[in-house]
Amino acid sequence: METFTLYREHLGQFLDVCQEQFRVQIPVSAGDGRYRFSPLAGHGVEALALEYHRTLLPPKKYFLLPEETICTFDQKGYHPVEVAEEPFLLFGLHPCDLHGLRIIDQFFSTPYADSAYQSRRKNALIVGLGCLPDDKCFCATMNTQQIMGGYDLFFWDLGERFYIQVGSEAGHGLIHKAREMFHDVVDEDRQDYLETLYQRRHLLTPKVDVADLSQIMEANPDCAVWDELGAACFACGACTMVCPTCTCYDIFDRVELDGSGRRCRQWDSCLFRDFDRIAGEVHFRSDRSDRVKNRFFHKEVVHVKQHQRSACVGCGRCQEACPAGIDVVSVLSRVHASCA
Amino acid sequence: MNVLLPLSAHMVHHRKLAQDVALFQLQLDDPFAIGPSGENHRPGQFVMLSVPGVGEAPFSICHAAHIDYLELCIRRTGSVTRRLFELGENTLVGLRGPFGNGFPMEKMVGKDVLLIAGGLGLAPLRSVLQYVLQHRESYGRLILVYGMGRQAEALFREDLEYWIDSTKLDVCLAVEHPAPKDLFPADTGHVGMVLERLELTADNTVAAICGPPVMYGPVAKILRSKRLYPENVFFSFERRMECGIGHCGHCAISCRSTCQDGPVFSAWEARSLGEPLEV
Amino acid sequence: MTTITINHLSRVEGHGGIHVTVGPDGVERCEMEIFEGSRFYEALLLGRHFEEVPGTISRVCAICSSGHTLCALGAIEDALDITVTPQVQSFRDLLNLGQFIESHALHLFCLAVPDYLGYSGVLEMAQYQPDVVGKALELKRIGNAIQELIGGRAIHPVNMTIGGMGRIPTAESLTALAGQLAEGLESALALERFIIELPIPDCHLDQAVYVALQPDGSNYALHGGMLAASGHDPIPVANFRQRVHESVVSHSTAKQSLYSDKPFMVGAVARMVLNGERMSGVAAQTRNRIIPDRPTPMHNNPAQFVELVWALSEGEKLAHDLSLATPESPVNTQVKAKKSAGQQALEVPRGTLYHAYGLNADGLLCDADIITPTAQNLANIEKDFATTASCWLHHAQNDEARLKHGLEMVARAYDPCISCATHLVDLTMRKESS
Amino acid sequence: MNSRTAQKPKVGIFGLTGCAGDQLALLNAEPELIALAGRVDVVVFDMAISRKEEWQGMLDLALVEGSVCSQRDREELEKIRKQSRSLMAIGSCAVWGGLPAMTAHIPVKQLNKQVYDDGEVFPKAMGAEPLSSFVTVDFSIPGCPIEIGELLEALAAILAGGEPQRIDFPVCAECRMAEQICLVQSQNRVCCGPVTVGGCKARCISYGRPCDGCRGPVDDPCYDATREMFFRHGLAKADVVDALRRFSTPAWVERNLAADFAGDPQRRGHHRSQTKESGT
Ligand SMILES: Cc1cc2nc3c(=O)[nH]c(=O)nc-3n(C[C@H](O)[C@H](O)[C@H](O)COP(=O)(O)OP(=O)(O)OC[C@H]3O[C@@H](n4cnc5c(N)ncnc54)[C@H](O)[C@@H]3O)c2cc1C
Ligand code: SF4
Ligand code: SF4
Ligand code: SF4
Repeated sequence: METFTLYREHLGQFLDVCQEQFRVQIPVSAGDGRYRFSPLAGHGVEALALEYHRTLLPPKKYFLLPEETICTFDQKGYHPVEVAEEPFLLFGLHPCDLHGLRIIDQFFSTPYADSAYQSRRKNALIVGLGCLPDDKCFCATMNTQQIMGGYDLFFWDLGERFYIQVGSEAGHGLIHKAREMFHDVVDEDRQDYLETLYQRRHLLTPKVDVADLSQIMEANPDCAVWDELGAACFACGACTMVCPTCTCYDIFDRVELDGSGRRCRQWDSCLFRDFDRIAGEVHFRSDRSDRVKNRFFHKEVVHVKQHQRSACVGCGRCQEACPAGIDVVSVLSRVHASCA
Repeated sequence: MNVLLPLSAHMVHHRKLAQDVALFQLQLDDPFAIGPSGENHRPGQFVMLSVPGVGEAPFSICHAAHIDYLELCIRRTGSVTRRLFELGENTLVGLRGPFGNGFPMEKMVGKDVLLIAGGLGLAPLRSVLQYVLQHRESYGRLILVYGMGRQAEALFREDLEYWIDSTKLDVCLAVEHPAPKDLFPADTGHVGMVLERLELTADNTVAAICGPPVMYGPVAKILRSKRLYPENVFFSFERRMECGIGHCGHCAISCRSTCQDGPVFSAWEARSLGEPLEV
Repeated sequence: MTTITINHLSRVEGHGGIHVTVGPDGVERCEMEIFEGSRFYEALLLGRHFEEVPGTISRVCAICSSGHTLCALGAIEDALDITVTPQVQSFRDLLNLGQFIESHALHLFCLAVPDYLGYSGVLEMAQYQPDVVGKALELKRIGNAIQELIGGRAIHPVNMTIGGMGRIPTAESLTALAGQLAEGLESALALERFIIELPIPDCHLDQAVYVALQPDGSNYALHGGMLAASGHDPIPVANFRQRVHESVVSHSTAKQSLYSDKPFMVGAVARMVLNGERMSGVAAQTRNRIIPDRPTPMHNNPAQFVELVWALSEGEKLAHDLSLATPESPVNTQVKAKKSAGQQALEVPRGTLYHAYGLNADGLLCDADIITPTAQNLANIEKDFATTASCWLHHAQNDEARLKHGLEMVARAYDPCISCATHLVDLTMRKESS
Repeated sequence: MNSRTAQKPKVGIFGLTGCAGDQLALLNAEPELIALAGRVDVVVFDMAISRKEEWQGMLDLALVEGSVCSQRDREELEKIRKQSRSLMAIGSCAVWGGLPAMTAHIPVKQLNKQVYDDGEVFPKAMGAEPLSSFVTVDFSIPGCPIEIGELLEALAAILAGGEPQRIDFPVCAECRMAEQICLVQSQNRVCCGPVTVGGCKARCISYGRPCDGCRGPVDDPCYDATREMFFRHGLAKADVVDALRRFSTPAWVERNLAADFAGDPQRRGHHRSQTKESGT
């Protein structure tokens, strides 16, 4: 793999170079220890929060917009909308988010490609960033602490310099736009990189045992945990909004007074009451506990059946977002404990 | 191509079939468009039909591929369907599809075909029936069991008359509330009672079922008692659908999307998805 | 005896009607009947935490929602000895100006003027006077834009909190607002001719006892520590209760107030009479051209126009200054509850608004007293109804339509909250044998 | 409402007891109002048009604002219902009873005494009730005041022959979508977001203050879990109950449930289309 180093003081310059070609998005502080991806243009390099652990919303917000227009309609028929072809660069995705992106990349390419998602995705350059966990991260539990590929560049913070892995031709091109800022990797850089990995590895230990989890869940669908969760959860959908791999959406028409309008889609959640409603007010999961359970089953059983991996990437967002304080790790461990 | 973009189509004709049920004939504006044209679908597939400003909903194509327009048999229940009934001929609608797997016509080749319809469930099964009639020599016996509350609710009356008279298939009607002026010979009761008395060759019969969900459990039970193989019994399922391409999440049953992997599932599959069917 | 009843005032705030009873000796009774269902706002505040008060009380009235919010905030801050920073105060002043612009533009052009000119409403007027209506709506939009930007919502603002405010608007948005206000001022000035030519009817009304807050400084302003009244010495606002008495009348869910036992009037014309001299610049010029020497309540509408001009120019200055100021962090000091009482008086579009609250040691409301401008005006409105009705009696052509029209005009002039539309309908006459 | 008929659909806009905020919100949206006037015939608009004579005949749609606070309101409402094919409740007062319904647990007599000191009041007051307590409501647009965009979209949808978009998610969902920081978590504030129906894009939270619940309860409110959550954050029960009682737990919830939050309420106030006859 092609590797380089970049001195910290050149990062801003490098991002400026990137800005010439791309709308650069960086993690910035939102106050109160929270972060969000925002345009570099509106903030300046000083705002770049390299120390962030997780953003309020995952990078999916750039690809599957919270609300977007699918097509327009009028008396003449339905008309496509152009997705803005503005290239952009997402700087600073942690491995868990890169995993998340991979999962939804795949999801939105089968069985049909989602054209809006794909064209935004095609226009994006992704720069990863190495990280250290906080108390809510559980990537080591979900096995997403490491990522090989799925990025154009990946930055490891070695203190006064970054160790940079190039993951694609586009990433290579980016480096060569400002080649003079980058240095070839020497032995010492490699040593420091490995040292960083070593240190990080010791902070990243699995939080709970999830061995056989899918099998346990499937074998024990009536686990008492689901009823307890059904009582604690208010089905506000916060967890699904912030989840990097939740992709459900709702389609509806927004009409103007002249009868023309837009067909829109908006993030939806399997926790909402009308999610599965069909004509005649029939629901398939009318109990809140069924809905919560469905969410966990989808991540931990269904997705594993389909793709041999859990759809949870351990980013800790849902736990952070949940006003009711429901914490995935403890849910998983309690479910797991039913087979102890 | 954007699969979520409906193709413009026009309503050619619609006519009442029963109280709150009508047959709609639709035609794509662009005859060369790749979309639901009336010819390019498998029996049991459905389309997403849009009414501008109101929304979109899934409907089964109710005929086999043979005509140059699309026929949908629709019951008025909610917003989209209510509006459809108000629309005049030649109004603009949108169409996407066809979607879904449809009934496995290949699996039925050489076998007896048993169609069990409850109420509106006749719509998708009519496409299977027409398909079998079109390829009559490839299939064994063809039996239609059609249940309804009252004969006044019977759909596709001309078809029924023709089918009843025809020697190409057997038709058994089950009517829960008979009335003196009823036109068709029928059993009194629900489809289960008709099924009970049918002589079926257990290892050579394929069943296709569509109707209200309450019908599925009892029918599955009877078919099991008749020793049909669960992998030869096919149910068409109904779930909320919005995208039709397995993305929006609404129709998921366990790890399958009803819109893409279904709506037709064998009794075995359905049960493995957690549907409470006894097979 | 004849009773003339106007059953239903098709109006903005609540439902009201008018009863006039004429006996052999002349006009016997004139009542402004308010049959708005009672919502018991004062009572439903009791026992609630002080933080809930502004958001609750704003729901008394949509058009005055910013005024109620500001007044409630002030009264509670008074009780808790909180002084907001000058920057926050400036934002609040701007919010109030936004409300003045919106409310005056709405009442003047959409609700009052169509009747002067014989249109059924603003929609009809728009067909004949598109230019005037267009400009008026532009002004109204500016008023709303201010309330949206500063208050977070045009109706029932959310951005003002006890001790501070939630989000400080960006400098760009304030600069843009100042620009809008400057344009609005141009449009308003272009409407001056139209206002001057309005046929203000002569209803033979007297000058009222006018009451308004006296600004602390030398400029025209909407708050002040003293209460001025024509023919009386100013008193500190805190002594207000010694002069103004409220009473419950059986024909109305609104209370009526008297100033030193006399009906009185608050609102734009009262401010103009008592404080108009303090205006400067374009507003002063407009005032000189429009307001007569001895304005009667009928001149409330032109006075609103002067205030509209004033608020636009004042707002522009304020928005401009705020756009240059360094934004303070949106202050919301940790507010400590204590047993206390506080009050606030504020000039809002229809007159002086009073809020007074008592809090217990837990910060729960144990006392609430709210006096709205319309309630203060009611007695005077009825007095003017009586004048109008007697004049009508002595007039040669005393048909009911005429009286109805006269009474409507009077009610409309006051811009009462219960009848922002003041289109009086449905005249029924009952002959009762006495 | 059938937009195909040659005549423009007739619409009436009425106000019962309330602050008129919803009519004002409509009046504030002039360009849209003018567009609306091109599509429908606004026969009655209490706030903006004089009612020259008592209006007769059928309306296609009546928009009614405010709650029912007096016998007079009730009669007026019943009259409106009789004369309109569809009825839409606009604003939280009309949909849920709104803030005035907050006192529903206090006897009217006591309120009368507090405010009017036993003075005789006209007309006889009664506790505030939503429209659906007395008549069938076809569509509901909550909000205090309504989000004007939501109303216009609903009207456009009805004109197009459809139904207003049905919102089944709480304010929290929109709060997350807008990347706000949760005030319960960060500031220990009582926030009604979890039980309040979304549609305002978490307006108040975006101004740094908790949701007051002005849009009324979500379809499936989870009062128990919400209360538990606040208790875990160390907030007093009374504060929580008070906050929830303002808009999110309107009068009928308390009455139906007897005690505070004994369970989840049944859904009322959202009488939807199934109440309409379905004949051709
Ligand atoms: C595969 C399939 C085939 C169907 N075939 C037919 C048919 O041939 N004839 C027929 O009359 N009906 C059929 N239905 C049912 C039909 O889709 C619903 O009656 C229809 O969606 C009701 O829409 P509405 O807007 O009138 O109802 P509303 O209650 O207003 O529903 C609003 C929206 O919810 C969704 N929705 C509601 N009910 C259903 C449902 N049952 N299934 C999926 N989505 C739903 C739709 O997006 C709909 O637009 C079929 C359903 C499925 C899943
Ligand atoms: S819902 Fe709110 S805005 Fe509407 S009338 Fe009631 S208090 Fe006013
Ligand atoms: S509780 Fe309030 S602040 Fe927290 S997420 Fe919900 S709406 Fe937002
Ligand atoms: S956040 Fe809550 S109180 Fe604020 S507007 Fe939305 S629903 Fe109303």
